[in-house]
Amino acid sequence: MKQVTVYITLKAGVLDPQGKAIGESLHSLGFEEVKEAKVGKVIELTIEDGPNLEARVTKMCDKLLANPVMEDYRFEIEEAVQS
Amino acid sequence: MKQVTVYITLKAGVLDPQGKAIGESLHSLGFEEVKEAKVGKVIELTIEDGPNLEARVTKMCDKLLANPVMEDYRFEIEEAVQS
Amino acid sequence: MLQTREWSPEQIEEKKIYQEMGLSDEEYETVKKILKRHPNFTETGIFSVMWSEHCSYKTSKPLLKKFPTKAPNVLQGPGEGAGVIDIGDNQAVVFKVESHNHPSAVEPYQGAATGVGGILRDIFSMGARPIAVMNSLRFGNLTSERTKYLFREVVNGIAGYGNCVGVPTVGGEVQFDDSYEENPLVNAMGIGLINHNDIQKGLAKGIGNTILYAGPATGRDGIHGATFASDDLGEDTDKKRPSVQVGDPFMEKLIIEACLEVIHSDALVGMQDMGAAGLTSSASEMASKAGTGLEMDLDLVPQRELNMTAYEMMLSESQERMLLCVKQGREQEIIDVFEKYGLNAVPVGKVVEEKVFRIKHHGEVVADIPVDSLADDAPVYHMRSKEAEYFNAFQKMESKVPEVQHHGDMLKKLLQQPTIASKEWVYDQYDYMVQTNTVVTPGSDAAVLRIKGYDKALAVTTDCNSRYIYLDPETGGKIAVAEAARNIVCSGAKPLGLTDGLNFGNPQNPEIFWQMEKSVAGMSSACQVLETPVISGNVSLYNQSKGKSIFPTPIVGMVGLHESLEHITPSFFQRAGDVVYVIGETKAEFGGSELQNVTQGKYEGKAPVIDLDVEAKRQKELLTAIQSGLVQSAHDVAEGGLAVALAESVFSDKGLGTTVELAGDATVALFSESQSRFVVSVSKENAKKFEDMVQDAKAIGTVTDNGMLKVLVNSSEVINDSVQELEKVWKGAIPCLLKSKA
Amino acid sequence: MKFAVIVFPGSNCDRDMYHAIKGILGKEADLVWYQNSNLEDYDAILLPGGFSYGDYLRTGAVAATSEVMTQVKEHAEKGKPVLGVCNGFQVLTESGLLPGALMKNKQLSFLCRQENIVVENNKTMFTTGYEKGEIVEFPIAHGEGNYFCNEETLAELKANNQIVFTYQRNPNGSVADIAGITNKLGNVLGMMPHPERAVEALLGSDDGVRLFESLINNWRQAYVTNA
Ligand SMILES: Nc1ncnc2c1ncn2[C@@H]1O[C@H](COP(=O)(O)OP(=O)(O)O)[C@@H](O)[C@H]1O
Ligand SMILES: [Mg+2]
Repeated sequence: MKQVTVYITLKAGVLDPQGKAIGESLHSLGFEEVKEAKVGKVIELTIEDGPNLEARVTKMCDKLLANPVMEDYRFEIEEAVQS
Repeated sequence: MKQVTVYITLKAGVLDPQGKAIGESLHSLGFEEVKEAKVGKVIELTIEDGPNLEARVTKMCDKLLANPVMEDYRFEIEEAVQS
Repeated sequence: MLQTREWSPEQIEEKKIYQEMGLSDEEYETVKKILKRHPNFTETGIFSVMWSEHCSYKTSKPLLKKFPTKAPNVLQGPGEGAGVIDIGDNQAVVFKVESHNHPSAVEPYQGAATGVGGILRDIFSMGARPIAVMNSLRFGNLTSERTKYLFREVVNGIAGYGNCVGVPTVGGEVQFDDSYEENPLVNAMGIGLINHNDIQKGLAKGIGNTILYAGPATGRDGIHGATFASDDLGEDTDKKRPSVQVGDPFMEKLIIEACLEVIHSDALVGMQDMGAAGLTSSASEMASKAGTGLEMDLDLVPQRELNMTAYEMMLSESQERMLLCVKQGREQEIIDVFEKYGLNAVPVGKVVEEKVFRIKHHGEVVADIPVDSLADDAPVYHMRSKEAEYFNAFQKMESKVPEVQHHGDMLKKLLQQPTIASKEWVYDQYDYMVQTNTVVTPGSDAAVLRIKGYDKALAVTTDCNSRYIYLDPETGGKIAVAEAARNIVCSGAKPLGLTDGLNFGNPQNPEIFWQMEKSVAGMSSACQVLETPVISGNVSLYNQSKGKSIFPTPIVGMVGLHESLEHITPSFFQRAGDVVYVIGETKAEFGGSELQNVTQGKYEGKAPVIDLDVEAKRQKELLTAIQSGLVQSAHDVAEGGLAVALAESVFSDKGLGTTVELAGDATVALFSESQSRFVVSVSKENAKKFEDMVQDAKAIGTVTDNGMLKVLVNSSEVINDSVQELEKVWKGAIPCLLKSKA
Repeated sequence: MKFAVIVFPGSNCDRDMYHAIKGILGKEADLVWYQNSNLEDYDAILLPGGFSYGDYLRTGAVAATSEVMTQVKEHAEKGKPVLGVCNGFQVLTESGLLPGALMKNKQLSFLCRQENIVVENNKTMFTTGYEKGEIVEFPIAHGEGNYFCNEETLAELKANNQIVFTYQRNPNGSVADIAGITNKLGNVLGMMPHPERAVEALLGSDDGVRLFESLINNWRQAYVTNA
C-alpha cells in the first residue's frame, strides 16, 4: 500500500480571493508580519501498490484532481503506514 | 522572509464526503486501486522573519486557520525563496 | 497568452501582428488613417478589442436597429449598461442579458460565475439594486462525460456566485441538443429595481472632473477576452486561452453596497462597470458618450502583479472593477464610502475637453487616440446573407405525424427528456429566496417577485426554442418572443418589455447571417404586435467549433408587471372539481418537436405556424380573465405538447389528477407543438364567465382528486397513469442521467 | 424591545432579517455595521445569513474573529438573547458561543428549499409559541449546514435539552438531524433554517413569525412585566 499526497495550488497570476481574505484577516488579528497567504488543496490517496504508480497518479491529477486551466500540482509517494 | 506551509486535515472520525466523492470518481475513471481519498487544505504563508515564529504560527492556526472541533493541523517553516 | 513581447509599430504592420489580435487588414488601414501614423502595440490592442464584435457589434448593428426600442414607459433603451422601464410609483425595473459562452467552454465554473458577476455589474452600475438573476443554458446531450461536467460546473458556478452575492437566482431554462456539444451557451439575465431619480449613466462629464478606479487590483486576467469571445472555438483554443478570469463574489457584494451608497452623493457624475475589454472600454465609452476626452495615468492603477505593461493593463478583464467620474475636489467623499467597505478607490485620470483617449505609463504617452474612433466610428459591416439550403428543403417537406404505439409510454419518455424534465436538480442549488421577494419560485412558467410595500409584483422569464428557429428563423423568432410573453401572461402579469441574447454561429457564413437576419425580423414583428419593446441585449457570435455551428439561439428575457398581488396565478391545478380548458386549436405540427426528436433523432420540416394577431388576442383575453379573478391556474403549452402541459399542471404535492377528453388523432392531440395554446383551470362557478371572456377556450375535462392523469381521445382511453409515477420519472431524469456512466 | 442586526462584509440576509422584525413584527431594529459598533443599547442580537467574508477559509470563521463578536459574547453572558441564522449559526459555532461545527452538506452541493422542521424544545425563549413536536415549514439555503460534533458534545446537547430544531428528513447529513441548538443557558440559538424567510404566507410560510413573537413575549415578561 502506498500513501500518495497530492498538492494542488493555483497557477501563478490566477486570482486567489480566498488567500487574500485570509491574509487580511490575519492582519486584523495583529499578525502584521504575514506578507502573503495562498490557499491550495492536499489530497491524500491510499493506493494499492503496482507498476507505473507515478504515471497513474499523474493521470489521476490530469483527469480529475487538478484543473489544468488554473491549477498546478505535485505529489509525493510514500510507503503507507499500517494502521 | 520565511515560507510557512500549514497543512489542515480533517480529524480522524470526521466524515469526509468530499474525499469520498473524489474516491468514487477515481473509481469510475477506472482507478480501482485507490483505496481511500481524503481532502485537506494547504495554506502557504510568506512571513517576515522574527522571534518565536513557531509560536506565532501556532497561534494563527488556533485562532483562525484551523477549527479544532473537526480539524488537525501541522506546519513546516522554510526559508523563502527570493523572487 | 497571446504574446510575450511587444512589437514595434513597423513590425506590427510588417508581420501583421494586428491580425493575431483580431483586426483585419482593412481595419488596420483604417486605424492608420485615424491616427495618421502607425499604431503602437498598446494602441493596436485597444483598437482590436474595441472593434471586436463583442464591443462594437460591427456585424449585428444593422440588425439591431430593426428592434422596436421605444414605448412611453421605456426610460432607457439599449445603449447603457442596462435598459430601464417605468413601473409606476416613481419606480422602474432595470434588466439585461449577457452571454459568457466562450469562457464557460474553457473553464465552466469560473466562466459561469463571472458571467453572473458581469451582468450584476451592468445592473447596479445603473444605480439599481439587483433583485434577481436568471440563467439560460444550452448544452450537448447529457450523455458524454464532458457535457455532464460542463453542466455540473456551470450550475455550480452560477450558484457559487449568485448565492454568495445574495441575489436570488429565480429561474431560467436549460436545453440539451447536439449542436451545443462543443460550444455550450451560458447567458445570464440580471434584474434590478430603482427609483427614477437614482438612475445613473456611464458618463465622464465635466472638464477637470476626476476618474476614479474602484475595486480590486488589476491582474493579467482574461487579457483579450473580448476578442476571444468574438472568435471561433477552434482546435487551438488551448493555446489561445487567455489566463482565466476568477470571480470573487464577496468582493462584488461589497462593491454593490458601496456603489448603491455612492449614488446618493451628488459628487458622483457617472459610473460604469469594467466589463469586456476592461479599462479600455469603460473609460473610452464614458468619455465618448459624454462628448469629452479622457486622460489616464496607468501608474496610478492598482496592480496585482509585477511588471504589468500598458497593453496588459488596458486589456485586462480582472473582475469586480468599476470606473467612476467624480466632481473635482470631492473625490474623498466617494473614496470614504468605498473604504468603509474595505475597498480601494483611487483617482487614475481626468476628463479633458479635447476628445482624446490619452494613456500614460511610466511618464510616457502610450496611447493617444481620438476617443470617438473607438466607439462610434467603429466599422460596421453589412454581411452577405443567403437563404439556407436546408431551409428550402425543410419547407418542401410534407408534414407527417410520427408513429406512436403507446401514448402513455411516450408521455413517460417525453417527461424524461432532459429538455422537458424537471430542473429541480439545477435550481435547488440556487438560493432563489434571498431578499424575501420570490412569490413564485423556479418550477413555474415565470418567476414572480413582489415589490415590498406595494401591491404589485414583477414576473420574469427567459425563453428560446432554438429548434424552431433552426428550422425557420423568422417563425422561430416570433415564437421565442411569443412564448416568453405567454409565460408572463400565465403568471398574471402584463408583459413590459424584453432583453435579448443573440447567440449565433459565424456571421461571415451567409447562411448564418441569414439566420440572424430572419430571426431578428421575426422577433421584431412579435415585439411590435405584442407591444414589448427591446430595451437591452447582447450579441454572441462565432459560436461554433470544428466547423459546426450551434442552433441559432436568440434568447428572450422578458419582464412583466402584476398590477396587483391578487393577480399572481400558479401554473398548476389548484382544486379538484375545477374545469380544465385548453385555449387554442391543435394542428398536426411536429417540425422541431420533442416527439420528432424522440422518434427520429433529428429536427426537420416546418416549424409550427404562428399568427401573431391571434397570439396577442389570446394573451389579452387570458390576462383579462386572470385580472378579473376567474382563473385558478394557467400554463402555456410548449415542448412535448398538450400531454406534457397537462402532466406539469398536475405535478404538485396536492395529490390532484385530471381527466380530459380530446378528439382527432391521438398523437396530434397529445404531442403536437402547435403555438398559442394554454392549459387553464377555472372553478365551476366561473366557467361561464370565463368562456364569455376567452373566445378560443374549450373545456376538455376536470381536475380530480384521484391522483391519476387520464386522457380519452375519441372516447377511448389512451393514457391513465398515476401522477406520482409520472412525477417521479420527470424529477428523476436529470439526476439519473448525471449519475449514469457513459 | 430593540433588535440589532449585525452586518458583516458579505452578510446578505441582513435586510431580510430587518424586514421581518421591523416590517412584519413592527419592532424597532437597526442594521449595525460590524465596525465601530456599540451593542449596549440593544435587547437582542441577530446574526443574519449570508457569506461573511465570502465564506473563505471556513464559513463564519473570519467573522468570528471580529471585535464585534466580543461584544456579542458579553451580551450573551448577561443572558440576553442572541439568534444566529445560517451564516449566523456558523459564526456562533466558530466563535465558540455554541458547540460543534458546520461542515459541507453531505451531497456537497448548496441546497435551497422548504423543509419540515420539528420543534424539539418549546421551552426556550425562542420557541414558547410552538408546540413540542410540532412540524413547521422553514426554508433552508446553505452549502455547509451539516452539523457536526463529537459524541460527548452530542450527549451533552441531549442531556441539557439544547437541541431545539431537527429536520424531519435530514437534507444535509447533520448529526442527529440537528437543525438548531442553543447554548446551555438557552439564550443563544443557532439554526440553519431561515425563520426570517418564513414570516409571510405570500412567500410560502409564516411559521417563523412565532419564533420572533416568542422572543418578544418572553422578553416583555422578563423585563417589562416584572420590572
Ligand atoms: N437554469 C435554470 N435555472 C433556474 N431555473 C430553471 C433553469 N432551467 C429551468 N428552470 C426552471 O424550471 C421551470 C421550467 O422551465 P422550462 O421548462 O424552461 O419552462 P417553460 O417552458 O415554461 O419556460 C421554470 O420555472 C424555470 O425557471
Ligand atoms: Mg411555460
